[in-house]
Amino acid sequence: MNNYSILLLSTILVPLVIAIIFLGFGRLPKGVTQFLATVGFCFPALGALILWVNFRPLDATGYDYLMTLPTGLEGLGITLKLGLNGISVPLFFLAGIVGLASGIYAMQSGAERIQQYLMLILFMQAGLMGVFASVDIFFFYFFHELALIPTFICIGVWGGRDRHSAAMEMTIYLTLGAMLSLFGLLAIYFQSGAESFDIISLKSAVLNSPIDGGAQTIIFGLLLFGFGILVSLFPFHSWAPRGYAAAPTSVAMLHAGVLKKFGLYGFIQVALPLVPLGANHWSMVLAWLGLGSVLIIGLITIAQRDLKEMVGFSSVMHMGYCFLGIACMSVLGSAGVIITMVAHGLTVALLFLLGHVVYKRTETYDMDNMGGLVKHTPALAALFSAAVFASIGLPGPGLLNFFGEFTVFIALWEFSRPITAIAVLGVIISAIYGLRAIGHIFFGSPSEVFQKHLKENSIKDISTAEKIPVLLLIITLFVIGFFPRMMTDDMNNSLEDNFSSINSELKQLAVEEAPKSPLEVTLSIEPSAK
Amino acid sequence: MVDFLFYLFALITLLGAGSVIFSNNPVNAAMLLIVSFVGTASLFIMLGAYFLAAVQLAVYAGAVIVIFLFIIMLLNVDAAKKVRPNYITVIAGAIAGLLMLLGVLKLFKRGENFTMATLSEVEPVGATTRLFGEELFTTYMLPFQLAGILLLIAMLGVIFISKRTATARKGAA
Amino acid sequence: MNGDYIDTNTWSAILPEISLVVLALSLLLIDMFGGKTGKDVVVKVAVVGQLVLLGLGLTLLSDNLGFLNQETFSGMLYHSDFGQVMRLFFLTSSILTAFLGSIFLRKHGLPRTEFYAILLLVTAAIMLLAQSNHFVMLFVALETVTIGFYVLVSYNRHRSNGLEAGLKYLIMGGFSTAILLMGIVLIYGIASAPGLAGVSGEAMKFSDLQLFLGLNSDNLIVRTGVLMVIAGVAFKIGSVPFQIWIPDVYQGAPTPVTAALAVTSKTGGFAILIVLVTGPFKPMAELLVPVLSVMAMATILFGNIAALTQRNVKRLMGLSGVSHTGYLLMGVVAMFTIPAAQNAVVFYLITYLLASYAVFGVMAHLSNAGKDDIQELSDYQDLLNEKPFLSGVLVLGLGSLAGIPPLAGFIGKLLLFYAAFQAGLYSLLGVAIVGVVISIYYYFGWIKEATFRFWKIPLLEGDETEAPKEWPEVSKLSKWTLGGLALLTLLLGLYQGPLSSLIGG
Amino acid sequence: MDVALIYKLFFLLPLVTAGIIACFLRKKHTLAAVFSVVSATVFSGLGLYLIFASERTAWSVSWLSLGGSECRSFDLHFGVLFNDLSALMLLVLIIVGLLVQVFSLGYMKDDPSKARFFAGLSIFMFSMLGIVLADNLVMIFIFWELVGFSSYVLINHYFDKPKAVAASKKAFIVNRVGDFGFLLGIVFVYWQFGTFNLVELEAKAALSPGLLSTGMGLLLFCGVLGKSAQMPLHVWLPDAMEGPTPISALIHAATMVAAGIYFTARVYFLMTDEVLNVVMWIGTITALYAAIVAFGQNDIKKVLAFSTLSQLGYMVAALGLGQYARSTGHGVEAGLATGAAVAMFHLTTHAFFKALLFLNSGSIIHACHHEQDIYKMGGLSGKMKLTFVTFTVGVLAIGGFPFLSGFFSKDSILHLAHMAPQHGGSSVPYYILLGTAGLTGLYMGRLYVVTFFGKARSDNADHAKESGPAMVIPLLILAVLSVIGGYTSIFGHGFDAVFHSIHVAEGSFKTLMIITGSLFSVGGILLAWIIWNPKKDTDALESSVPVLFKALSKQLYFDAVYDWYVIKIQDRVSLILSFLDQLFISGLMVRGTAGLVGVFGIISRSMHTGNLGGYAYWFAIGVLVLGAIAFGTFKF
Amino acid sequence: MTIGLNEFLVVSGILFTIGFVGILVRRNTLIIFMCLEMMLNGVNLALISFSRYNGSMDGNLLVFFIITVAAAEVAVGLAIIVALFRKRQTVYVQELNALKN
Repeated sequence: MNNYSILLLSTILVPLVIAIIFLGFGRLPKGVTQFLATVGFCFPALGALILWVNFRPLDATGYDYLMTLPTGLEGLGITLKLGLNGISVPLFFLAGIVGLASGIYAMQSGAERIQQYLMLILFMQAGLMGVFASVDIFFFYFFHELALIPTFICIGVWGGRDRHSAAMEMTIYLTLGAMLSLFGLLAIYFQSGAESFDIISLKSAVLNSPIDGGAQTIIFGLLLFGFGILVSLFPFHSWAPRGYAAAPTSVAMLHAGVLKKFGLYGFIQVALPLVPLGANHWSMVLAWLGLGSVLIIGLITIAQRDLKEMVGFSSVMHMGYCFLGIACMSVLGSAGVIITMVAHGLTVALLFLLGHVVYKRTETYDMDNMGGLVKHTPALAALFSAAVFASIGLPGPGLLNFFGEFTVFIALWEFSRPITAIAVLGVIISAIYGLRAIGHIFFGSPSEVFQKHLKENSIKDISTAEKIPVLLLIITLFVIGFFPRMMTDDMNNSLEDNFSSINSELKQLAVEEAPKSPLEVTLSIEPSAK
Repeated sequence: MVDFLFYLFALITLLGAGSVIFSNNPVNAAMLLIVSFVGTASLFIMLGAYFLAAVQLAVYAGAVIVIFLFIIMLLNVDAAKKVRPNYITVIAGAIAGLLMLLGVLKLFKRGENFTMATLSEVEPVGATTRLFGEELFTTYMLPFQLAGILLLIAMLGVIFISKRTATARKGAA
Repeated sequence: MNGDYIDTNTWSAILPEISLVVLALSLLLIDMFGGKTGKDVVVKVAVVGQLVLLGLGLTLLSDNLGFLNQETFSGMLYHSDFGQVMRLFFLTSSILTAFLGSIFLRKHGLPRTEFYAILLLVTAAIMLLAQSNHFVMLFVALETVTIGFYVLVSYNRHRSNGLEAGLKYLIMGGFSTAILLMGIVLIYGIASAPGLAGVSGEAMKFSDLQLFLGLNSDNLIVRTGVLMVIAGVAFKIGSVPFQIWIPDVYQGAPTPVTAALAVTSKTGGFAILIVLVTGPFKPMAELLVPVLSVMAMATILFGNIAALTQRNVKRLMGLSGVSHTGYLLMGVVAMFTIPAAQNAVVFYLITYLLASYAVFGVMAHLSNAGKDDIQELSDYQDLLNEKPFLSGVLVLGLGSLAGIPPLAGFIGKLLLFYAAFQAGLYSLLGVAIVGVVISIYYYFGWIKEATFRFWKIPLLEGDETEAPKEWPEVSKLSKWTLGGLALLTLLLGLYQGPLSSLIGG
Repeated sequence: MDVALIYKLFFLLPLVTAGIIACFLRKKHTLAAVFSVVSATVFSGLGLYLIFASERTAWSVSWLSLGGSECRSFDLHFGVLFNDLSALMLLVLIIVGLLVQVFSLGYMKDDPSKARFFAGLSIFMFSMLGIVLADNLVMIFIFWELVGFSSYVLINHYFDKPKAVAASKKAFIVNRVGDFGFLLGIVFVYWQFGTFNLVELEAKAALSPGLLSTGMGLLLFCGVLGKSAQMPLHVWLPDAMEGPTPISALIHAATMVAAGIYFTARVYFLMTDEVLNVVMWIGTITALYAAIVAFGQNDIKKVLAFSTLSQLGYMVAALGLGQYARSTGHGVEAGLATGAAVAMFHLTTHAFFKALLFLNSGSIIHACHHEQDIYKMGGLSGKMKLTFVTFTVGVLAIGGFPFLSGFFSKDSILHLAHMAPQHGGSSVPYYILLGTAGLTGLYMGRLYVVTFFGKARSDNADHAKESGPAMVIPLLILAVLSVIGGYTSIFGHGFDAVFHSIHVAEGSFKTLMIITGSLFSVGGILLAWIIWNPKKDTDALESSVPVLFKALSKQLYFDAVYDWYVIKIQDRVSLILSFLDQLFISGLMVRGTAGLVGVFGIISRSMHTGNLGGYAYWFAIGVLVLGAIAFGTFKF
Repeated sequence: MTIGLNEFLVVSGILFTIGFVGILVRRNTLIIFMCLEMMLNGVNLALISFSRYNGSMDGNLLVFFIITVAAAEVAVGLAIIVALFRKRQTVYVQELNALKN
């Protein structure tokens, strides 16, 4: 526990404390609010950056900055144990940077009761930092909830169209998911027979005596549906587009960009290493559901006319790639998933942000009522197109997205060739709806509704204040895209550690039982070059 | 002889009780209840609980039923008012009662659970008033005191609730 | 009475109860002779006196003057740790009830003295109940509490609703009392029957009963008796199928009494239940575990589903309280296999107390003397605009009841689920998930009513402006008390250190 | 001079240029244009240095590395493989690129958003450079996508023209369709060979040919279908003519569309004979189809576009025909495979004369105030002397007039086709290609005659005058190149690996070719003069056989089919799916469950009747049930 | 001389049952009350017979307490009934259902 650990802790505490200040003290003067909020948003981002730069895992656990704080629950094996490993570092940074962007944007959004709004977003921010910083899987869940509750309230209070029902549906749906995953995590703890909830000891416990197969199947099933709901896996996705369509921009950015990644992160960091046999048993289901997300949701996205809903659906679709990557149960697959998570986090935040910037110009999200906007807002058009091209995985703006998807495809080929073939179709689908969106919004001739709107008020190009968060995200995306190794190397090491144990357990299974799940077969297919 | 007395008292008790639930007129019901209570009291005497029998007569047949009658008069609930018994209710109640009865009979049938001894064979263990009192003031001191508190609460409550106006409030005593 | 009897009855062991009774009597005296001023100081005396007692209880009563883990009054009482915790619990809840009363009674122009006197007496009785070690004691204490509540429920005698509630509670209570007594009789009769293994002279004393029931746990009469007793208790805690009275009585009763019913009376029931299942009924596990499990499932589902369509807040609290009974029952079931589960139940009860009194406090503030004191959810619209403090307290309280982190209720549920996991009650857990998810709907519905309106945007559906209604003044005292409750709810969620000893940390 | 440094500079220069223009020079148009041209010049200088003065090298840095012990490692490098083949392609790129930039100075003089245009050009140069130099498949794919992106941007230049917007979108999506296969192919290659690097791949492929498979080759070729606009993915190229003419010259004639050919040549060792067979047929058919459809076009650029298609068909056919040349001793060991070499040869010459033709058409369009219909032109021969001359050269070159560049390259392709039967191939391609050569002469003649002769058919054409030097000089240079481009010796020995594999036709075949060539080119023009008499104001074909003409002008209804698919199939499917999603998932699954619970809620609500009598029954039932349990009637 | 414990118990059980049924079927609160008392009587009878036959004192004492409690209960109950009658002019349960959904 060194100074960096303190820094790690304070990245969580600073926003939390400031949020509590906002909560406790009545109405603060505007200047103070702005200043405190700025601190609250900048500190985690900078801290995350510093922690990433200095990340040097020394011991065998692969974790750095480990620190442990007591809670009242030691008796139950729950301690607040913080730390970062190669998998969580990039996501931790993602949380920081997206939080900063959405925070900046929230500060300039003229929302009523801005102080309470910022308070809630700061709570989210603290929770998000905590999710990826916590080694203890109980707090991993706890911080997620801490970030989730403000989401509901923000949507309900500051949201847009039919926010009440949307918030309600999202709340209930996600609570179900959260409960299921909580039970899964508890079950892991009890089955593993470890002394505490922190993942390091859980891993070692499982390494010594794996959880028995049947239990693993049940546990992974719980996690699959729990996390699946939280990540809007295909049949459980209906909350996502509605919720995002109703959510205020900053909240949509934070949730779709970062918070949603909780489930996938849980799969990779917790589920795969601890219950590999269960994952093995469910992998085909996972793969087909992921395929459903990619293909069916992709086609549905084409039909969307509402910009926000389109972005929401598209994010569901990209989650599909992640599920496919997880289903592969290989280092490559998981690596691809993490890269995609980071890339998609930045991109979708960007899209929601720019979508709202567009909305401020057009005062509608209906893409049929736009058109020809580029004449008035060339810079906005350029940035928006960049974001869209990034999200459809065009190398260049979306180099990182491309690497992610490509790695997933590579891993997927080993898992199942037909699935790969179908999954790659997503490349075309996303291009179709992406270009459609750009065309409807910026090019062509404005619709008559929009023409009236144009007559009434003059439209300005994207302002500098709006540019700051956008550029923040875009530049991050570019830099990580062009130098991916700065995140992939540490990540790769951690994944290798996880999978060395996983594969040994799977091999064990392969000799013990006759192959019953399709993965057995694909596992036995070694690349013919070897 | 004793058998005859037992069956007699039992018959009185049960008939009284049974006819209570069939009588439409509350006043008759109260009267029949007294009959049933007297029957019970006499069974108490057979069982040698003389003190309790006395209490039973005093408290129930004396106090309680009198209050009942008093209230009935006070409210003069018209006996004429025939409430049509809801047949479904009656049937359901009858079935429930039947099941209960079967249960009770099964429960209390002769068996190894109970002594086969007859009334004369077992000595009445100090159901005498003195022993009763001693027990009450030694072993059962605390419940006894608590019962006092209970009565205090009841008194406070009754006075408070049945006071006519909230304005003219006097002390509870 | 002769001196040699006094020795067996060591009165100092029940000092708190005695002092409560004394306090109650002195209240009556003050009211009698104090004249006009007396009536006003009654409240203060009651609350302050109890606070002093609480202070004492926390300090010198920790080992109950050396009577801890001892039987007193020739086996009528047994002073366990649990009993001590329960004493403090009931004292706290009674203080909070008194506080609510001070708000409510003034609002409705009701006399105070009787309320506080009865409240204190009931508290004393229920404290004894939690420590009773003998069926006679249990019965008398229970009846004292129950009759006290009959009076309190119908305390608002100007309203026919209150009286009707009182009547319903009374008849149902009498019914359940009779059933409970039948159970006691059966147990007593069989336990004192000569010719059976392990019969004892004191067939109603728990410690002896445990031995006896252990020996003939499959005896028909024993089984019936035990289940009848459970039925009697189930009425107190409001578990299916003995929960049906709850909404009506809660709705009719004055708000402070509703709170006391929801917390004090229910906890009293659980206190008995815990004493019984840890004591005499422990050997009956293979009979009770399935029964209680099924009751718990039914209770969770019924409570949540019935609360779903509820618009009247008191009925809503009542039915949601039923669901909480279900969760607690789950913990009780777990206690058969894992004694540590008792800590989870106690902790849950504490969080439930904090959250419920926070919510009821807000309700007491909002209860208006007009319109028969009926509160609908719609009465909470714009609360956040008008009374941000109250709405904050309400949100925290409801959030805790719904079990949302980082509030105490979440930790409470977590501990219960944890215990259930250890006990392997997976089906119960499944039902519990469903219950929690359903409960989110109505709790958030309430929060929605209270908060979501606070930024009116034109395109919101149905924003017709209703007549501005008068909003209550929130006194400093209320601010401190409710604020304290809310804060505790939050802190207990974040850090359980002070209670970690209690919850087996 | 350190090669790695040059490579870095080489990649950075256009990128930085584009960045600077995009960020700082968005408003200062002329400055942007000049800046871009200057940097292009420097770029070309570096390029020429690399091509002629430095030795062929490979250079790479690790880019992304995953896997390792637990699964086969996945190493991606950012690297350069600079051999004769890429040198030749690079030469074409920088020559045409520079000339087009210069030309654009004049052509885009009065364009409102010149800066964006030049930024786009720089981006394109960068991405094309990537394709040319990349040393592994993934990198090729990345830049492959990037050229698609820049072509999207540049086609979209006149974004207030709906057709331009539609065209750019179509181009991008159709290319994506091709890339779908390409991507799969790359993944396939990875799992077969365990590497992306071209050198390692070639070694492994030579070592164990068993790893090659038809599927892999075909998947990779899908990318070529898209990028080089072969049937059936050719539909985007004609529409792409909506972009500015210099773009059509550079991207959609000379370089980008040829990238497919270059790529196939680059990975020729992965192509099995079965694959090459398919390739051959696709090329042949595309060549014929485009040549026929060209007769139905009145838009000068469309005609040129289809001729481009047709020529690309030739190149692809050449690649395919390479399967028969393998056995002739001029195979792999002599450098590039014959088919690939021939295709590259034609690519080079075609780049020159097609760029020339496009730039000519550009100068004509510019002169006629953006009039593109050849039947609104006419009689330009007098007004635009230089353009007329250079255009003539271009027409002759493409027609294969003896001893012009087109002659040699087309000659060698036809020779391959001619030889095919001797190695067990079919002779059909040869005749098709030969016929296509004839058609080429004819439709080019039509274009030539109708555009330059007769009288001006519109006052736009009437007022046309010769363009400025910025436009004319590039024309002249290109004219010269298209004359001498066929003599490989003038390139020096830098490209031996390519050119030595071409055995130019000898003996009787040569004389035959001289005859046919001159016949086709000159005869074509004369025949065109007879058929499409420049005096007439309407197209002869149109007036005589309108049905046929309509079919041709509609490109034999390929577009119609695609539109039908998009509107009738794809959109409807997506609509239906989203409806089902609403109905079943968010409707039945989510709302349904909620509704069900709500129903239970109402039921349980109705149980609280407020009637004590009713409530008592709950107790009764409870007691009886518990009793029954005690009696053992119920078991759990 | 054959009266054993069971006879008494059966009588008490029947008494209890009659009260039980009465509560279920009767609609008059006063009579319901009487039925409650009847059930308690049944319990009392059972207790006394148990303590006689089993020779233990506790039953008798419990009976004493039960009677006390019953009296208090009746007092409170009747008070409530009276007060309620003043408001509603009825003692019939089906008319006392203001509190419901």
